[in-house]
Amino acid sequence: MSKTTMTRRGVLKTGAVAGAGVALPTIFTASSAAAYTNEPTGSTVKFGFNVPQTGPYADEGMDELRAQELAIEHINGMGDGGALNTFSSKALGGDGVLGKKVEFVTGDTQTKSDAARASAKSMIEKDGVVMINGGSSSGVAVAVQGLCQEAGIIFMAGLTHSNDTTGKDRKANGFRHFFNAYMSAAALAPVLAKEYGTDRRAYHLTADYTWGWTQQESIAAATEAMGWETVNNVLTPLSATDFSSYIAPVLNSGADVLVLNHYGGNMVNSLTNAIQFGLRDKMVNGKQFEIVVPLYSELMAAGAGENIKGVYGSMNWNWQLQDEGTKAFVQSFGKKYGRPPSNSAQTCYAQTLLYADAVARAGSFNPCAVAEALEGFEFDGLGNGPTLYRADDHQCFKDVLVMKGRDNPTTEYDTLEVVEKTPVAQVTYAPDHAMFGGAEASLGTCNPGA
Amino acid sequence: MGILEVKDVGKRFGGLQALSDVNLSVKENTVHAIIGPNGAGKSTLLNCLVGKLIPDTGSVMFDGQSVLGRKPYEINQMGISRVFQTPEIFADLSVMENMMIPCFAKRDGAFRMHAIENMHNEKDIVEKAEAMLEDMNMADKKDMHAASMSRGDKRRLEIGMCLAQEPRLLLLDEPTAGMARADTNNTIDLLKQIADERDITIAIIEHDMHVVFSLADRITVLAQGTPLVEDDPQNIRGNPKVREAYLGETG
Amino acid sequence: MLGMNKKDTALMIVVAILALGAPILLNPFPTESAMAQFNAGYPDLMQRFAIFGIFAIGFNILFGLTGYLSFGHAAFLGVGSYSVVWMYKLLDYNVIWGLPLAVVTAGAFALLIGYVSLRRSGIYFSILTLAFAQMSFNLAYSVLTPITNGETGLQVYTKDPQVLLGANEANSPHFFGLVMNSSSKIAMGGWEFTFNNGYYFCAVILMVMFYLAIRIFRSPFGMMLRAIKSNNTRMTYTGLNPRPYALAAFVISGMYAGLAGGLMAAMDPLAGAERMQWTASGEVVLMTILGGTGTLIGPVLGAGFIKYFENIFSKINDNILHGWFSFLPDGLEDFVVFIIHPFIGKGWHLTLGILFMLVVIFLPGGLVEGGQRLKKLVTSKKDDSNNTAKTEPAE
Amino acid sequence: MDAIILQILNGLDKGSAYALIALGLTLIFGTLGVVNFAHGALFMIGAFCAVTLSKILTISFETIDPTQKDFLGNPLVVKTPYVEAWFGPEFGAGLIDWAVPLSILFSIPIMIGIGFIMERGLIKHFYKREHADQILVTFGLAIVLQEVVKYFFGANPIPTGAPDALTGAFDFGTLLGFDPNTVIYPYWRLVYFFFAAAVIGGVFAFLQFTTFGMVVRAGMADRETVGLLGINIDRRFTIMFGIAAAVAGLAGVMYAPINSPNYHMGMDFLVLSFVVVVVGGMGSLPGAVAAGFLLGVLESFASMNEVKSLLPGIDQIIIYLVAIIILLTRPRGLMGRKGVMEE
Repeated sequence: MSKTTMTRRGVLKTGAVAGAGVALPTIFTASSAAAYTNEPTGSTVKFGFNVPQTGPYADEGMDELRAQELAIEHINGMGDGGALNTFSSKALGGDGVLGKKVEFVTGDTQTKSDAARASAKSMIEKDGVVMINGGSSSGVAVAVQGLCQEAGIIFMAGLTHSNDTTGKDRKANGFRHFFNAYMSAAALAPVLAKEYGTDRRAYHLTADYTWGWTQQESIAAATEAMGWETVNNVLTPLSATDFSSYIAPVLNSGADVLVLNHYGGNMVNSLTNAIQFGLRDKMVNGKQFEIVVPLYSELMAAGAGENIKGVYGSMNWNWQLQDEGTKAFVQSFGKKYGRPPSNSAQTCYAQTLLYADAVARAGSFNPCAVAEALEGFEFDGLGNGPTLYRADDHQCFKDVLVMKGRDNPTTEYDTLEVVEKTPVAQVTYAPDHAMFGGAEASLGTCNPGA
Repeated sequence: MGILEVKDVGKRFGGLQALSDVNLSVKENTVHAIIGPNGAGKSTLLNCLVGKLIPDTGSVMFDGQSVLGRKPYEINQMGISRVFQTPEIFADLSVMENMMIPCFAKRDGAFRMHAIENMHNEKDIVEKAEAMLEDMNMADKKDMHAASMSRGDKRRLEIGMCLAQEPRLLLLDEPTAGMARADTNNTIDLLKQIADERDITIAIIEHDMHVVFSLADRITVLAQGTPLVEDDPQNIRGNPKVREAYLGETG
Repeated sequence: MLGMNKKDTALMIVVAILALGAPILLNPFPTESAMAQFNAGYPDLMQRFAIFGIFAIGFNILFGLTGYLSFGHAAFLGVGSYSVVWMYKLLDYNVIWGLPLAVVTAGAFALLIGYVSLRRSGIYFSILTLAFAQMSFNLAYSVLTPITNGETGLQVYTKDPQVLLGANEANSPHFFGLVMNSSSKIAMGGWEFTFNNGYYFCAVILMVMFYLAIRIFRSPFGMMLRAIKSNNTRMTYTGLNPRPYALAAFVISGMYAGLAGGLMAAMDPLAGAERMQWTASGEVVLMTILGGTGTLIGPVLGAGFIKYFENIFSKINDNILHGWFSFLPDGLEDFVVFIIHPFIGKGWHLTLGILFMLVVIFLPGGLVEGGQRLKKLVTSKKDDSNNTAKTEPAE
Repeated sequence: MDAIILQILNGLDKGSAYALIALGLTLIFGTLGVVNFAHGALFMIGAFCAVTLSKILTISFETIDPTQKDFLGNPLVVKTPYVEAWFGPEFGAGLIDWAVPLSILFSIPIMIGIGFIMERGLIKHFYKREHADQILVTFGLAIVLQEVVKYFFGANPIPTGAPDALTGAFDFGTLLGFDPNTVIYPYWRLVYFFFAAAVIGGVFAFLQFTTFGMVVRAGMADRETVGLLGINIDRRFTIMFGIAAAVAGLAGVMYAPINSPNYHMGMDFLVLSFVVVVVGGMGSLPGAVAAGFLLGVLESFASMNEVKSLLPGIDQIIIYLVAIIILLTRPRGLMGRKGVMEE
């Protein structure tokens, strides 16, 4: 009989009482108490891939899932090994992790915190996973990260861009490879200043929820530092589909740049609407009117179609990069699925490899040992150049890409082009930065569960 | 002074003067019939008595109190019960439940939160409802689904439900409309019995002269929204004005 | 027993057995078998069965009895969750503070919304409730973020006051030391059963709430509510005021929803705004209709049905399918997987939609009618002339 | 002033989408008495008719261009649409460009067909069932329809542009004597507005001036009596359902360039369209149209910065707030008739 108590301080006594109440004096295979949640005992270990499979982000979730499956293949030594060949750490030998073959289970977050937690809980309680990876929104990431902290397993975040994930909501058991709103802003602002000048007046449309606010706060601060003026910031409902009534007043506001702090369907629609109103054809204050979308993704670019031509934004990674890690990953992914991976796929792929590698280096699946191995880990060869997993907030620091909608794409996949690789130094900030919860923010202590 | 006093009541719908200068006095413990051709305003008058409509002018007093401005359920609680043209019963409930509801309404008033009381503990209600079903000759149909009864039975149930509230005034709106002759006669007998045995006043709106003359102690003839004449049945029969306005038409 | 007739007592006993035995009953397949995918006996899902069961039972008291179709009950669910998490933040993790508060605040909200909405009936009432709930959701997600923590969901931070928090107290929800997320696992042969404190907490509350619902259904009050649905005119002309009856039913069902929302936060200390969205309100409507409107057990079955598909079917992926059909020849295996593929994993919505249609087309009385038909098949020899099962608000 | 004119234009534009959807929904409500939760899905299918046609028009043959490389380093596969090869690059490209307006023709028979199948195959069996059952079955159908679309087209929005000639914006302000660039409005949205007005006008004219329409209107007023007259109302109802589906579909087709269609856009509009119908008054066609425009305009005004700064978040709730106020002051919505859907 084994006891699992999800909290460290959890009162073991009551668990024991409840256990004794139902314990039958019959045959149960007694296993010794596990050292941590879901300690793998057999010849396999399970990872949980929790991605949106229904709802508006379903396609993004599918792409994440493709990358995760590929990562499992590579870890288990099948396929061409992908970026494992270029990865700076050589702890993984292509024979699984610590001699155990890796299996995975999948679940549907529905891009809702509740559903994501339900799915994650089922993975932890029913399937016995040691790590959960995936997701495509910050609300979900924060919710699942909190759950993993309580349950005592590791959360390797997927696509989550809000400052809060490794800011005020950072957790000892949670790790983020993806970049964040602050980094987007820090990378974009200098490029924008160079392209559009320092004398610009910006009008912000911001999705009215946590991610939107942190994105707006970050980009406003960064552009103002370059000399731009923020004319107005208008919050738009998440449920909005038609942005015409928010875009119509922009032209008369005296602004000459429109910043769309939107993601997913919101961004596709707001950008489409802005182009419909002919904003980019106008001259205001003697300057060409411009539009900026701080956070880009391949799927959004596909959804917005031709409207993204010439529009600047930022990305965590893009398949068009020419480093060895990227090439290896894109080749491997492209051969298997016939399409280049998206940046959310890449972050999930990298996260899965990073976790497995950390386990191998730590020599244990114990989340606290894994966390220790990840903290302060410096690596290269996964596509983002030299990267640091900072110990203070579990955020990866690496180069950030500034992207622009390509004028003449040759295929459906190269609608965006890499304008600049902003060096990591430029996007680094202090762990107690005010936008990241300030001095109050703390990881807490690592929780191994049982 | 009658139990129901209607004074100078008028009601207008847009351009149509449905009622004007209606005066009516229903004496206690009598059967008072209101007759008149179609469109004479009988139903409008009835609706003014039960609170469904509010007259533009005049007053309606029941037992010395005005009913105007009160909600239908309040007027009912004052002691006026209404039987509808097409039986209004709780079709989805059993016959017994149909009968218990008015018993509760009589005992507990318009609202009571008896959410976890047990039905079995409501002995007085059960007994009363059973007795009432017995009176209506429906004891054997107690557990039937009300919707599955014949129209005649539904009518009897509805009358029984009204009586279970022990009203002082029972209003009947063409209670035999659409009934076969046999059912009509049964209903007449039942109403006679009620009028004889109970301490109750009955006001009946009716089209069928057979019913009216079998039951009524007093008749008011309504024509074009205003009372033409009020008299005893035998005098009404001979009244030329009535013949002209109403009976003449039907022969 | 306990003021219930024989039939209800039997039903209550069945529910109690199902609720208490769920960890075993819902785990019929050995852990290592391929069918283990269909096991639902893990704490989170069982908790959800119980919680949404409570939600649907309460909803049914309004909809099943009075016929008023509310499209905004999720708002009360959300209010309940927020109440409980706020109590965690302000006092401590003992659910004893939050749960009563959840019931009370949800009741207060229901009183307010119900008082206004019940001025109208039919679809007008439905849209009024929908409008209130959508307003609550939209505001909770955005403007009210200081209270609700918006997108992220309300949760406990270390800097929260938690004034009652003792030194040795658990740092997760508990009931006087009974920690909700702690479980005992018992392995028996190839099976492993998880007995979770939180689940049993929910199960006991479910049983109490189910019992309460039986009493309400069978009470004079319950009869009045059915009378409203059956014939509002007769109700009024029998001297009864339908408004306070309907309002009382609305508030009671709102309190059930608040309790369910509170329990959600008691099992998992996070309250997300999404649980107030119209889709969540729609879900409980679907649960009730699917299970059998106006029946006692129906809503619980409907809740279980929908949550089962959401949690079990969404987790089946192609890998698992290939595992199941690996005994088939390669080409055939791929073909079978290809055929099933659209209905599982990301396609679980499709399966659910099809099942909604099948149930409502072939079983007009919902799952309960399915059960009755089965029963009838088994005992078909008996005379069934007085069978009025559909209209009788029995089991 | 210019801001107000702009928001009125926006409101009319949004309102025309609301009105079109609500019109179809009301037709179904009013004539058949069916609560159709799948109506949003019909709107979505309409939009995907446009997507499908532009996909069909861009069906391409592939040629390999060895001078260019694709992302794997293999020779690039260049796709040329067949229509460009058959009709010449110019005319072919023109066809592709005008895919959305062309799909109006393409969508009407499809939508009417879908409407017929839905009504004959499913809905007609639910006329006598409770509203709750109707909700469940049509909701199930809506899920199935959108999942089928998702299976073929994916979850991501699919950009479906307006013809080049109709992109860009029209400078309204200069006509009214404002400075240039103060009141500009996209051509396609103007097209949408006039298109919607034409469809609404068409439906009204059809109901007003044809015997068919007269019978249907009589049926909406009093179904039983019309049935008693021995008129085969069922067949007419089937046709009405087809028309309602076509109206929803057309609303969707023309909406495709405004916002890239995705598989769940129907659900986004579903709740809103119910609110519109109810605010307009159940069973009232003019009510549905009026409520559509009213809510559209109010929503636009609520999103003005001046209004938002006074009442933060008002644009999030305005529709619902207005619905509540209207329903409480006018028991049956703007123009509802007594007794429709009140039980």
